[in-house]
Amino acid sequence: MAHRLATGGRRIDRSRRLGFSFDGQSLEGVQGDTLASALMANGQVLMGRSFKYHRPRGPVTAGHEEPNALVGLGQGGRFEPNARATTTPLHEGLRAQSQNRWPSLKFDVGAVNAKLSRFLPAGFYYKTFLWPASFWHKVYEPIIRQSAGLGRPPEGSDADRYEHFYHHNDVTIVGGGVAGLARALSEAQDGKRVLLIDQDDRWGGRALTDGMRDGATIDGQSAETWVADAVARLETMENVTLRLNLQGTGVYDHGWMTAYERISDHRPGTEGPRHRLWKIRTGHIVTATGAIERPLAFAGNDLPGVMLASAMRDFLDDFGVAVGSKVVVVTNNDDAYRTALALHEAGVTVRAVVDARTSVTGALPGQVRDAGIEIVTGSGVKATGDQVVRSVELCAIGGDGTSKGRISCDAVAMSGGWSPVPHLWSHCGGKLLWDDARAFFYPDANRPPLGADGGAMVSAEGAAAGDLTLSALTQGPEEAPMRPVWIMPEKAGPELRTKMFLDYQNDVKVSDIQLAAREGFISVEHAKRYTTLGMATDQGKLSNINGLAVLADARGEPIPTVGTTTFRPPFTPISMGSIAGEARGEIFQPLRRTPIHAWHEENGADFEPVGQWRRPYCYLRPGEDRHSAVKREVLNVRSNVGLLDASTLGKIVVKGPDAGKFLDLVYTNMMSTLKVGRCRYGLMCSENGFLIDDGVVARLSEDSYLCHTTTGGADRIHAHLEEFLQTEWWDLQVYTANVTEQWAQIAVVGPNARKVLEKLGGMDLSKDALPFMAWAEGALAGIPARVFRISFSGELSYEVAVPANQGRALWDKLLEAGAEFDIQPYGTEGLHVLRAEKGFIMIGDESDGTVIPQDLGLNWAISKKKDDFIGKRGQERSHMTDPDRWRLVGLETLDGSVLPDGAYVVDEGENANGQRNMQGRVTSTYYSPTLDRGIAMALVRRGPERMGEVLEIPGTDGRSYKARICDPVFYDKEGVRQDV
Amino acid sequence: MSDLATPLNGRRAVGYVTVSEDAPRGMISLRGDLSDGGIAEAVRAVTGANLPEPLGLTAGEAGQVAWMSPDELLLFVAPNQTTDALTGLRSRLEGVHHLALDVTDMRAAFRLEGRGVREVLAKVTPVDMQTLAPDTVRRTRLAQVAGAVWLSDEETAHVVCFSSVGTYVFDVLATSAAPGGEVGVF
Amino acid sequence: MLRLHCPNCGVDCDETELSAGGEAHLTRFGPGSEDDDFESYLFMRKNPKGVHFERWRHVMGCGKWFHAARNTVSLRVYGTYPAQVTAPPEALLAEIDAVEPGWRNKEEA
Amino acid sequence: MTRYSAFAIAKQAMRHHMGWDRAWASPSPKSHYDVVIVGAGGHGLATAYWLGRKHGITNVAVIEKGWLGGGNTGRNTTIIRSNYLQDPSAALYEKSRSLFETMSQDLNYNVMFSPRGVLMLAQTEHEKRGYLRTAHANMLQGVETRWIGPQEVKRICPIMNIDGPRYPVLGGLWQERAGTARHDAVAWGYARACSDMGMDIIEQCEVTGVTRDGDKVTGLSTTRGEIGCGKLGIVVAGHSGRLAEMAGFRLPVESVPLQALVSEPIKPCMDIVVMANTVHGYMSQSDKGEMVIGGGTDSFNGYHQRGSFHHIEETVRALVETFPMISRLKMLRHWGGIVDMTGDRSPILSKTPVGNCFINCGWGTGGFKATPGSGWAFAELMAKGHSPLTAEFGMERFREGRFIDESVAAGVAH
Ligand SMILES: Cc1cc2nc3c(=O)[nH]c(=O)nc-3n(C[C@H](O)[C@H](O)[C@H](O)COP(=O)(O)OP(=O)(O)OC[C@H]3O[C@@H](n4cnc5c(N)ncnc54)[C@H](O)[C@@H]3O)c2cc1C
Ligand SMILES: NC(=O)c1ccc[n+]([C@@H]2O[C@H](COP(=O)([O-])OP(=O)(O)OC[C@H]3O[C@@H](n4cnc5c(N)ncnc54)[C@H](O)[C@@H]3O)[C@@H](O)[C@H]2O)c1
Ligand SMILES: Cc1cc2nc3c(=O)[nH]c(=O)nc-3n(C[C@H](O)[C@H](O)[C@H](O)COP(=O)(O)O)c2cc1C
Ligand SMILES: [Zn+2]
Repeated sequence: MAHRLATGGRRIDRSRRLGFSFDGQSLEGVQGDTLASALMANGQVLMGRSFKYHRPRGPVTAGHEEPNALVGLGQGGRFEPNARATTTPLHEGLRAQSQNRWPSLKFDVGAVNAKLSRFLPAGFYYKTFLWPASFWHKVYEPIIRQSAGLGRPPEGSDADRYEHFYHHNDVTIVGGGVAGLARALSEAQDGKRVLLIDQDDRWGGRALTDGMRDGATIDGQSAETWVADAVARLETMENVTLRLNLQGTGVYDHGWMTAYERISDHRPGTEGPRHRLWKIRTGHIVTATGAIERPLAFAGNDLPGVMLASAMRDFLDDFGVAVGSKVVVVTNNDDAYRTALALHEAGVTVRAVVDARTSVTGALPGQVRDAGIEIVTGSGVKATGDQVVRSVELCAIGGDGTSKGRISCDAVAMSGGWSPVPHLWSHCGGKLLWDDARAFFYPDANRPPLGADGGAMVSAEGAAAGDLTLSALTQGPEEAPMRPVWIMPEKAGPELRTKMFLDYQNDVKVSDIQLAAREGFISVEHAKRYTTLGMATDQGKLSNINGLAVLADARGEPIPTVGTTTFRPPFTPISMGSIAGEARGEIFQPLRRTPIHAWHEENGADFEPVGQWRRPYCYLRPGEDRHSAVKREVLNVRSNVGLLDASTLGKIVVKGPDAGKFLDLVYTNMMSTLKVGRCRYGLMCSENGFLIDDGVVARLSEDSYLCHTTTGGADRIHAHLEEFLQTEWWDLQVYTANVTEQWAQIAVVGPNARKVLEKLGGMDLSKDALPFMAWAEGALAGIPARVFRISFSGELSYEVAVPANQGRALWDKLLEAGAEFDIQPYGTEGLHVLRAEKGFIMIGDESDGTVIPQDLGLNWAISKKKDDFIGKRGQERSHMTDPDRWRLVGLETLDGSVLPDGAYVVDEGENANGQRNMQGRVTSTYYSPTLDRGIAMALVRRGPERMGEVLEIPGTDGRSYKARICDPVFYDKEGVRQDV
Repeated sequence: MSDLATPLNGRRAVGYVTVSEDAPRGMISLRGDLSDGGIAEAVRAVTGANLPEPLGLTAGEAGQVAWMSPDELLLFVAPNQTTDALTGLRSRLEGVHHLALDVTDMRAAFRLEGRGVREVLAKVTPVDMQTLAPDTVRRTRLAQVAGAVWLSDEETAHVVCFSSVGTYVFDVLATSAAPGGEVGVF
Repeated sequence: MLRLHCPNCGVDCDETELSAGGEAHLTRFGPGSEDDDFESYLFMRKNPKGVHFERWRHVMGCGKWFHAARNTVSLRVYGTYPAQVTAPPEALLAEIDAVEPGWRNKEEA
Repeated sequence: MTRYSAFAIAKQAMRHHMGWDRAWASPSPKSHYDVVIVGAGGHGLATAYWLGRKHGITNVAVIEKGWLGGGNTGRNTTIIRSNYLQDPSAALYEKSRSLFETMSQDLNYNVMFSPRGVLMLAQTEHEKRGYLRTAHANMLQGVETRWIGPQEVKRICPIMNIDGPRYPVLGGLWQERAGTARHDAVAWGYARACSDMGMDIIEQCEVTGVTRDGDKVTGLSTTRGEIGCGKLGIVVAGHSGRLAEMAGFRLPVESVPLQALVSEPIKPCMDIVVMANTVHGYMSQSDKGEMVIGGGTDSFNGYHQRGSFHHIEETVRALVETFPMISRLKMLRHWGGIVDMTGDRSPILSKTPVGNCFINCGWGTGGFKATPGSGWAFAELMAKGHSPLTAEFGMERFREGRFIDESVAAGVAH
């Protein structure tokens, strides 16, 4: 039974006791424990259930590669599913729950799947649940989904915060074992800016457990001394940054890396972020990430208590925890003998070391023999038990599993040899080589991932490079060659093979891989996807090589021919929160505010997002809904005066001797002929001919213009102008500047507009001094201003631009001056209704990226005189000149009702694909408060030629609407109101 | 005075670095051929500062000049001097192809103070904040928006962005500077 | 996550400070041009698996456009150069010849 | 071929599953086929399948440079829907969606088509108007969709935060009979059915050249030798530009990596597919329990199946905002695929300037859902020389300026 020993435990402080709970049961551990070590110290080896068969599982590793010991941690806004107990530091009050079981970890109904496993081989679901067709989604799928999945989903919002951190350096070394430390020293001595990181909370890696045991030395020093010394030296160097608890998670192109820092998981609720995602831009990456031990594939190898040999000695050395009291060690190499020795020294009974090799002669086995521990050679095992391993049966390694005797035990330490950790090396395409003798893939130094300059971007060091024992640095006991063992015993029959687990979490067994191969899923990628090998949360860190070897054997080909699957980031799973970083809540995205934003907020604005701006849709008064507010706002503009915050409209200054020439190229109309002091409405198209923006251009001076764009257009159009200036017509002498935010712009609109402005005083705004489509500069109420007489509502209208920081002051003054005229602000919806009543088009409504100005009856704004403008050639193509194009008209319903948004005009019959023929669509539809009925604009096939025709427009509401084609200008057709 | 209004009314947040809206400054954007001696002369006349090298920031008795791009400078002058400076520039550059505009109101400016200024900025910009030399101006990305950053000394940094996203940038910086977030590597 | 050197301001830009502008050195065809040429200007791209000349804008920095020669498979960057040219500089082409012998033939095929 | 059924499994269970056949044969190439399809992705295989099933053409080879289904078919987020705006697209995708409904039975292979419903979220007024437009168009196109309000959104997807704060949910376009399928199984099921009809599926065989006699295609050079063909269908997604170049014509496509990611598996918490275009992200939960999340494309040409991390970041940020609970889930893996984008982002199913050579490409970020329909229609085009479903998808449309632009109503593809 697992227990804490009376002494030992390099990482723990026995004097500091920590209370925690597991599945509601209160337990105690000590400072320095992981959840896994603390549970085992309490005798709890069973920690979870596997994915498919719900088999009982305990930890098989002591680290980041753990596939089994996954738990739910914390509660409420701090709950996290699928946390690895082996890397979860224990803290006071920690609450953990086991997963994927019901009703309890010990008695799980889902475990019936294990009993039925014979009927549930790899990919069984592709072959069944076929009839009746509807049953898949309604019956089978829900059952499968419920039984699959692991942890419980978190609920609600995350209580923690996250952040990012950019780091730049010359060399980033991932892994602070002896190899990483040594490389850091040499790089630092070369004067490089070095970042050395390790996912663990201490430096030294495996050398501290393994190196200390057999008296190995590094540079003549003990491992502990060497590590302490190296760290001390690095700490004094200015050009070195050392970070623990920081995991290298992904290697990306051009020397970019992510690293994952867990800051407060072990002290939840404290100030500061939970995780920090590092974004590292580095000159070179060194992976010194060590090696991972491989399990052995014997029947029953997934029973709780069966564990990697290195993990077992880690629990012993680091935490003073023995996984069992009677242990059998099963191995094919010398390293596992260290575990036997460690256990023996700690007073744990080692019942035997079972070694697959027929002759065992090395130094470490010698020490084991000397300790009086039996070594059974040329043998393998099969483990039996229920919720914990109870015994092993011995068999000949080359045989079919016939029992040679039984040894009772409560833990099994297994070692199938070690594999370098190649993940980071491989993320960006680093290639691997196969080493037959040591049976592992290791980085091929001649085919590294390449950086931006074509040079090697990553190198591997130490065990990660395949130099498991750091031969150049360390002097330790000679180790005899291992014997690759992929199936134990080698001639095991089907009965045994269905109990040999490769992928623990996903329950992929030797038999599954063999089945996949039999069915033709012989590509390693097919085998992976067919069996789910390596697709669990450990991403095959333990299972992949063993799985490959079984597949290679089934194909009768060497392992390197089969190859590996693709390594992808992250190295271990990282929180979504850390990826999103600080971007949540208020700062999820920039929210752009006009200078008058605060007023809107305080005065009932019902906002709508427009790009990253928020514009008032309307202003709700007590008791009003949107509809009545919009109606009030519109009527007030038509009869009194309204106020619109138009600050978001784009404003681009274009200046230079060639400014006119340039604008003639980017607008469809002629701008060079515009007079100083005057304004002109202009259209811009893409090279495809499609309308992309519109707005009023004011000529500021002989050589400068101010171009207004739509709200969404400001940045886009500025970029469009700069692109052509810089990359196509760079000989033109023109400068542009996007001054959108320099100006607050307020539209004062309605019959009383002039009266209100005149009250402010400072400028002559009479019809003669400032006629329609003119602009003037001056000061209003003492605020410097530009006043444009332009109108998007058909009313007498002034747009007043003032420096942004004085925008709010102007707004306040206008409200004050306008009070006697019942001045009211209006929102974007009112704006839309007002312009629709006048038949003015709206970019994004009448245009949608496929519409050319000609479709909208805007030919008057397309110069015939110009040789060229952007879009002219595009508009000459056959489809653009097709007389059958849908063109803009007005629609009035016969009964005055409002047409539904987005509705289509149907035509007779169906097309070749059985779809109802269409002949047009509604582009804008509103209730017009001014006319008290529905009005709409539409694009209709040959529309303008069909005035008066009645069309049929079916709604999704089941009604069919009838509407007559009419002029799109519904109100004040002569345009007298705006020109007063 | 109303023309000294700033987009955030002087907001301030105290964390392990203090983030505050900078005192008002006049800002002028000047575009032109920087190799044309006339520009350098005009700039010197209104600010007292020499033309900066690429990415540089120079100072004179009447203002500072930041290099923005090969054909663009940003001039900082006292807030009540903007109009004069602009007039000065324009008259001196009469006949020279250029563009000079008052851009004071379209920018928000922040000051970061404390030992961790480099680190706080390193949370929001991909610029190498560890090595950025004082008076080097980097136009870059600040979290999700564009902006410019520079250090005037080891414990003072400056950030300029568009005024519509001033609140956003302030909040991002304040969050980055919040206690408990110390990284401690620079 | 690319890093490209902006020849306009001298900064080594992070990809997130840039915006991509597609294939470089296209010839603009305007009114009066052949359908073929116009179609080709707007739509037909080399889209090579290998050496690619392309346009970038240092949008979060100096705002200027520039050109880059980049490999679309290895992402290797051979160099960047100003936007105001209609063909890559000869020196750069020679450099590419040195590391990717024969790439021009592929280009013409 | 052994038919698959629960009974067959039970029978095999007694024999330790030793008696299963290969799902598809792995022959060496013959010297000539009536039709050769290049690319054993879903579309290539579906084309071969319908050539046999519907047009009786079975002397067919499907040539694949890697392992079948290993292109975008094997790396997509499996969203299947047909609520497209434009008539030609709606027709093609709806045909496809309806074929998914019976695919498992047709192929005797459970592709796990799960009509769990796809919701396209509207978070701005503009987006809402776009979806209302689509709803009207769909009604006339015979595609069942409807607009639903925020409360119903919350009811069918409780983990969603509909109250913003930034982009409150205004409702969404709901297609109840849309959903997901097991992407790999689609390829495997077709491969098995094609193999069963006697077609040759030749993996690990890269096409390196196209042989022509005058302006007609006559065969292919491959890494496994020369192969002659009567007709050639190019169905290679991100590699279409390369193949077109070999055949001697140009294509209006660019190849860019598109990314996706999955979380660790959790118990069922989301029964529908949600696409949130304003914030740029989409998510569903697989039968195994991972949250399957689609990201954005790089904005520059690339043939590396990775993509840039900041697109992952942007997507995750958006989804954490929309589904706050995923913040404490962990990302398990992310990857990329090379998608082929056309000038209007709609596919090309077309004859080419080269005789006997047909091209099916340009599916960009959203062609998995089209797999069966694309195969159906392309087979018809190849067999008969025309198909009503492909009529509008010819490559000449770019020259004419006749776009099939799906982005106009709202948002992205997938
Ligand atoms: C991340 C991602 C998410 C996506 N999400 C969705 C989604 O949710 N819904 C949706 O509908 N669509 C989605 N898509 C798009 C969808 O995956 C593709 O449109 C679809 O799979 C394309 O199928 P295909 O058969 O045309 O291409 P592929 O599956 O890519 O097949 C093409 C095949 O051609 C082979 N080939 C290439 N060159 C050669 C050669 N020279 N010789 C021989 N063989 C060659 C390739 O190896 C490949 O196997 C997504 C794509 C990606 C990358
Ligand atoms: N005898 C054997 O067969 C055998 C096998 C394996 C290891 N060893 C011993 O292991 C040591 C090898 O030294 P080494 O330095 O190469 O490896 P190591 O295992 O000692 O160190 C690797 C370090 O990298 C860290 N790491 C791994 N992945 C990481 C990531 N993604 N991000 C951050 N940190 C990460 C680990 O926490 C560890 O500290 C030697 O002492 C050797 O004797 C021996
Ligand atoms: C819908 C879907 C679900 C996936 N689920 C998993 C998963 O649970 N575990 C996993 O490791 N990978 C999963 N993947 C990713 C694949 O492992 C793989 O990354 C992807 O198919 C691309 O292939 P590549 O990484 O080999 O290039 C999934 C992929 C898709 C398309
Ligand atoms: Zn630059």
